[in-house]
Amino acid sequence: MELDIKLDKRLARVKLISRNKNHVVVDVDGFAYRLDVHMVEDHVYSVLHEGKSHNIEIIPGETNKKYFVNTIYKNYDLEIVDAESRYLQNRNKNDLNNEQNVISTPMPGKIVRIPVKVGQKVAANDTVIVISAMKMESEYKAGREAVIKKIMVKEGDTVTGHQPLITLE
Amino acid sequence: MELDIKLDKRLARVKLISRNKNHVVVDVDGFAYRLDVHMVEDHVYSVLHEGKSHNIEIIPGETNKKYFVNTIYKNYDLEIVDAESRYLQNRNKNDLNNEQNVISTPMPGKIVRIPVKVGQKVAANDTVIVISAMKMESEYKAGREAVIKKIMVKEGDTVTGHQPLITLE
Amino acid sequence: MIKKLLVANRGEIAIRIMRSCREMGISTVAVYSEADRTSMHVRYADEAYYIGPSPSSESYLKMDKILEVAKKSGADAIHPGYGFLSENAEFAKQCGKKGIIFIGPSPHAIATMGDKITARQTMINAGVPVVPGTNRKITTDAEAKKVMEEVGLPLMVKASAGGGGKGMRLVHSASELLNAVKAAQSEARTAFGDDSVYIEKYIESPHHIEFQVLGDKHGNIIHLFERECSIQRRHQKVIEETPSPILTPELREKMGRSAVEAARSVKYEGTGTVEFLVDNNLNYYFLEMNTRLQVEHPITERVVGVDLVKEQIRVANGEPLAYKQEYLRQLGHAIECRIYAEDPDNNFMPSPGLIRHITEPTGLGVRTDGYVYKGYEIPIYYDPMISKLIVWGRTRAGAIDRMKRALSEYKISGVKTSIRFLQNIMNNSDFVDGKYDTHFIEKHMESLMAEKQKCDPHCEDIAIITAFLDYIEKIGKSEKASPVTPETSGWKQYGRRNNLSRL
Amino acid sequence: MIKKLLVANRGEIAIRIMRSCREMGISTVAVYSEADRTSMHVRYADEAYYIGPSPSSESYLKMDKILEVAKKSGADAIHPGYGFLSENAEFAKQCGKKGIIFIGPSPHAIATMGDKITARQTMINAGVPVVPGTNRKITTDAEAKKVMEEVGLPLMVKASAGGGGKGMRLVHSASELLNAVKAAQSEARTAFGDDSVYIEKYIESPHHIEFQVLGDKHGNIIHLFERECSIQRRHQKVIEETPSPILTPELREKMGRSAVEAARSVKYEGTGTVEFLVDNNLNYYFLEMNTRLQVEHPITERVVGVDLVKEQIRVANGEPLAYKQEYLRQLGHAIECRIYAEDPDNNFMPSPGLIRHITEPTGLGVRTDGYVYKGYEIPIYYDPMISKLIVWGRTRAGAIDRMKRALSEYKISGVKTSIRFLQNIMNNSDFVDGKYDTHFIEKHMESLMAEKQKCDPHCEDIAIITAFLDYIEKIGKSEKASPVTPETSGWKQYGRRNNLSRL
Repeated sequence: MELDIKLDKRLARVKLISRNKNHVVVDVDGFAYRLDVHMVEDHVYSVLHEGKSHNIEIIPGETNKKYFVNTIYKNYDLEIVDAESRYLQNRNKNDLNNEQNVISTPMPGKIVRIPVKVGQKVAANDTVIVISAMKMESEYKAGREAVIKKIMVKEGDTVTGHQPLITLE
Repeated sequence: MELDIKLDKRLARVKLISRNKNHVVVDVDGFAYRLDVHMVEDHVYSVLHEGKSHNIEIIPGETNKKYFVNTIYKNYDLEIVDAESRYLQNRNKNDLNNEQNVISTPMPGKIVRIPVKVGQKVAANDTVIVISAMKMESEYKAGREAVIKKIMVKEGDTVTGHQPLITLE
Repeated sequence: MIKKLLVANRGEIAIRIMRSCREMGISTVAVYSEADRTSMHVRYADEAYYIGPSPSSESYLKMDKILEVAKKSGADAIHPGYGFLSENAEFAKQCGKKGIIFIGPSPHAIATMGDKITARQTMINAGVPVVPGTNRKITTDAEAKKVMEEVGLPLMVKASAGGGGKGMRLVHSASELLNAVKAAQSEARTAFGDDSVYIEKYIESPHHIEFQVLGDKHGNIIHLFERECSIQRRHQKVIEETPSPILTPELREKMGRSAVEAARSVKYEGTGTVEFLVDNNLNYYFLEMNTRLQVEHPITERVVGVDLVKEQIRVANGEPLAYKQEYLRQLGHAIECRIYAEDPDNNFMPSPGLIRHITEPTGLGVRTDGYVYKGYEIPIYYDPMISKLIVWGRTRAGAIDRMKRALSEYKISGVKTSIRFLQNIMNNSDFVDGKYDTHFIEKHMESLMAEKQKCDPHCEDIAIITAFLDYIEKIGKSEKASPVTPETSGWKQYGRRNNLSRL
Repeated sequence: MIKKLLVANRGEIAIRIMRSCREMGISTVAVYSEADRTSMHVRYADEAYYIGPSPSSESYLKMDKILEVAKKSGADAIHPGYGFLSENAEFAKQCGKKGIIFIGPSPHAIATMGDKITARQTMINAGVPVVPGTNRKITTDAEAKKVMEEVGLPLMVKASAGGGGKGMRLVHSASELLNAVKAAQSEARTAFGDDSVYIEKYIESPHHIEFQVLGDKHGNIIHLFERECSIQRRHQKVIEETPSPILTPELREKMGRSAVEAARSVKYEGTGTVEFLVDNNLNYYFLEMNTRLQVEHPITERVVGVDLVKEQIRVANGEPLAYKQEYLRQLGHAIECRIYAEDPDNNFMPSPGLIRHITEPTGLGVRTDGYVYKGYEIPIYYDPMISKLIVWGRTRAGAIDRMKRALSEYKISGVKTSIRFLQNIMNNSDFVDGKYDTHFIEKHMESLMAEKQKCDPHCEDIAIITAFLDYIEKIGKSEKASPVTPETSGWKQYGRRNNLSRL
């Protein structure tokens, strides 16, 4: 088993060399690790490596291949990169501009105001939507001059994180 | 939906009258309850009944139909009694003597000593097996005069709870 | 004697209040909004009643609805916690009218302290030092200019009804004055429906130090020493400690007396907090009085050894104070960190969501006051505070060591939290030396945001491997790929075991 | 200066020690047996090494293996915790030989106190009162009879090497004497490989009260007051508190001086505990000295305000004591309950197994020292203690109220626990009045086993309904059966949400 794995911006090549129950030997970019790995709680692993005790949390992300990884020092975004995801990535390159045309929010919240209408022309930095969460309002602005193409939500709606809200043209 | 449910020694008849999302009306032995029920954690329910807030833990038991139920005041053994379990119960009645012939332990542990052999005659209260757990040894005794029929474990074995250890004849 | 108490609040403070009730044998009534049915305060209470939709304005701020529940459930008293209706004089009055004990001071005390101009005048009459400035509402340009000449520059224009940093303007030069007054008035009108503003001297590098006071119905008022609350971000407290690293015994005694005078001027009953600004020369000025239990009350509880909620209830029952000023001592040092669901890397944007996993620190000298649990979804409607972490040490250095240990044990996943940011504050040398004022976070922001501890050379690789193993297990390729095939998949034993129907 | 410390123990005490190390910036090394790979002390430590199969005799008692790990990992010191090798003079000696600091007293102090006949003689020489009896090993029948005549009946025959109630016989009448001596000798030979026994007067209705002592390498020895440990079941402590409800200030001072003398007689270094029996007339007698950290040390930490593990490490570093006797005070009252995995309804049979769910109490005045977590399987090989629950209150009554509150919040499922039994003790009027001796549990067993709190009329039905709903949801019959079909199954929203791959 051999996979490419993206950790934040780093791309690593990972290969399973051997496994005997909880003892594994795995190669990362040419360096072989002998580890003793136990899942101790939901999503939490205890890993021993040359005596050092590591606690690593592997939280499922948006897709089957995405994770949030927490070590004691740092949190990472991690993605498994296989043939399928490479294909999708290539395909998406063409849609990249499209993605920049979608305004979405990283956090769940409630739509407070939408000061624009479909077909309206907006300048760069114009506020197009205001979302409130936890007593704080955040304004989302257009990244460039554009025309409002579609508004998928209305004032008062509750939205989840990463949900597309408005598309620009 | 209507079921018989055994709570410790009590047998109750339970019927679902209506349900609207988390709001249910359920009849227990002729008394109708309107409840607001939410599973808040694995196996833990928050139930509101006429303003009273109940926290009830429903732990899966040995079979699909058995539970351990914890309320703030008391712990119960609970069993769903349906046609299938009634049939099994009837069938088991014939095996009842058999069940008394099996010596098992309620707790996991390690077999310390088996002072008897297959074919050996034992008197009531003779120790047939000694099991240790957590620095404490427990002796299990024959309930009556009998002959040792089968010994399923050996000294040094680790056993789980409720595992049959020795059968008598 | 109060037998049943309704807590008109949610989150950690509702549970904290119910804990003291349970210890006193008082039964508890929770109220909850739509978003809060599965919130811990509903589960913790003896009774719980629905009061309305999720926005506070339709639930936790609905006086009539809450009073109706109090009547229906037979509660003798209402504890408002902090925030929501806790400093609403009208609500206190309504409680009185319905024959329900409001756990807090009189409506008069709330109203007096709620209006800053009135509070300033009351303090001046009581002989408590206030920040130089005017005690009247500014109505004309001429008046504004006259006050400016008296107090000098820089100065602050402040809304009388203000709070939370709203309706405030800092004026550095004379030319900014009139615009600042107009802007503050306009903001105050929008935010509070009252455009009264006044002018105060701007205190540079101030320390925010507050005194806990406690009064009874018999005219006894004591203080329980200070809390240093200068570690703030945008006027929100982040870390509090007691004793203050800058107070001398003499100043402590003097400020304590002023705090008691401030409380006495409004015949204060129950727990309250007198906030002061202290400048670099250790001059102190009355800032405002909070007529309720304060978020950071636990650090006082720890070093003075009292249960402030129990004292509130005893006072409300008409009992005289059990403590005399001369017997109270501060023993050791306590620090509180507020743990927020927010993303420090993303401009501290709030981070509501589902708690995937939580491990709270415990052991010697550690207290957590929280309310979330594994599987709980933090709603978008309320304050982002998840919990308060309070530690005690015999010395300040010992308390900082313990706080670092406790923060390192605190694991919350599913939402972003401020834990790492707090760790960086604990490691900041100015903080460790006790040399800070309210500009601390602003001043050190860059270094507080930086990654402080590094993965050792291998720890990043090990994180990658663990995810790799999780993934191949998930897609079921682990056994096939492995030359040595185990009978059972080892590292997921845990998950499998938990799925067994057999216990 | 100790930089890296190996903890030769497991469970709660290993973690408790590592917490203090982390606060002191000392890195920690765990050792673990086969059964303990997923135990919390392995997860908490900076490093962890396997030392052998699950039985203690093949792992936690293996001196050579543990010393080898200490060498390999570069640890400067070993903390033995309690139990296992903590009172093994040979191990302390071996550490010294390998140049590793043993956190504890000298091998001489351990050996002297480990042999009860030697300890008795040492105490008599130091002027510390001991239970009347002989100070020599009983070798002949004539000698046994002679001692019986001197001390009178009833009397106790005790093994010199004894501990944990083994090798002890109570003698009521002269005719039982010789058989009792033989039985005790035989039991002692089997249990300890040493058949030395001696005879003591039997103290009726005794209180078990112990004093915490602390000594340094410079000859300073202080005591940190008493712990009342009379709530015992079969010689095992169940609940401890401090201050003792029966001690007077005069007696406390006198016993404290005796405790310090006892420690001084063996040039004691580090933390130790001098156990006394106190009779109904408040006469006190030296019972034994435990030359290690005691399970119940946290109640002393709370009322005296010290971290005993840190003091152990400081003493081992050669630092003089930071405390002087005359400045130490007991502030308030602390109680500890030991939470065991055992089934009180089934003759307190141990209950190892998988932790399905755990919620630990927290908030003001509550400390838990534990080690289990959700999904952890308590092994069959070791002590059944899950955790210690320690509370503090300004008064004894306040501490009892808080303990009741904390016990009511403590939820552990999957294994049986002693929590309800402890609740019944807290509600027992003799306990509440502080009127108890070591016979308390025996005397009240019937009422302590009884169900104290009842379900209200409906609560049993509601439990039935909840299981009913869980079952019909499980078998998927809920929607069909319901006249009003919801779009989503409401009450299981939690479970479903957690299974989503999308966060």
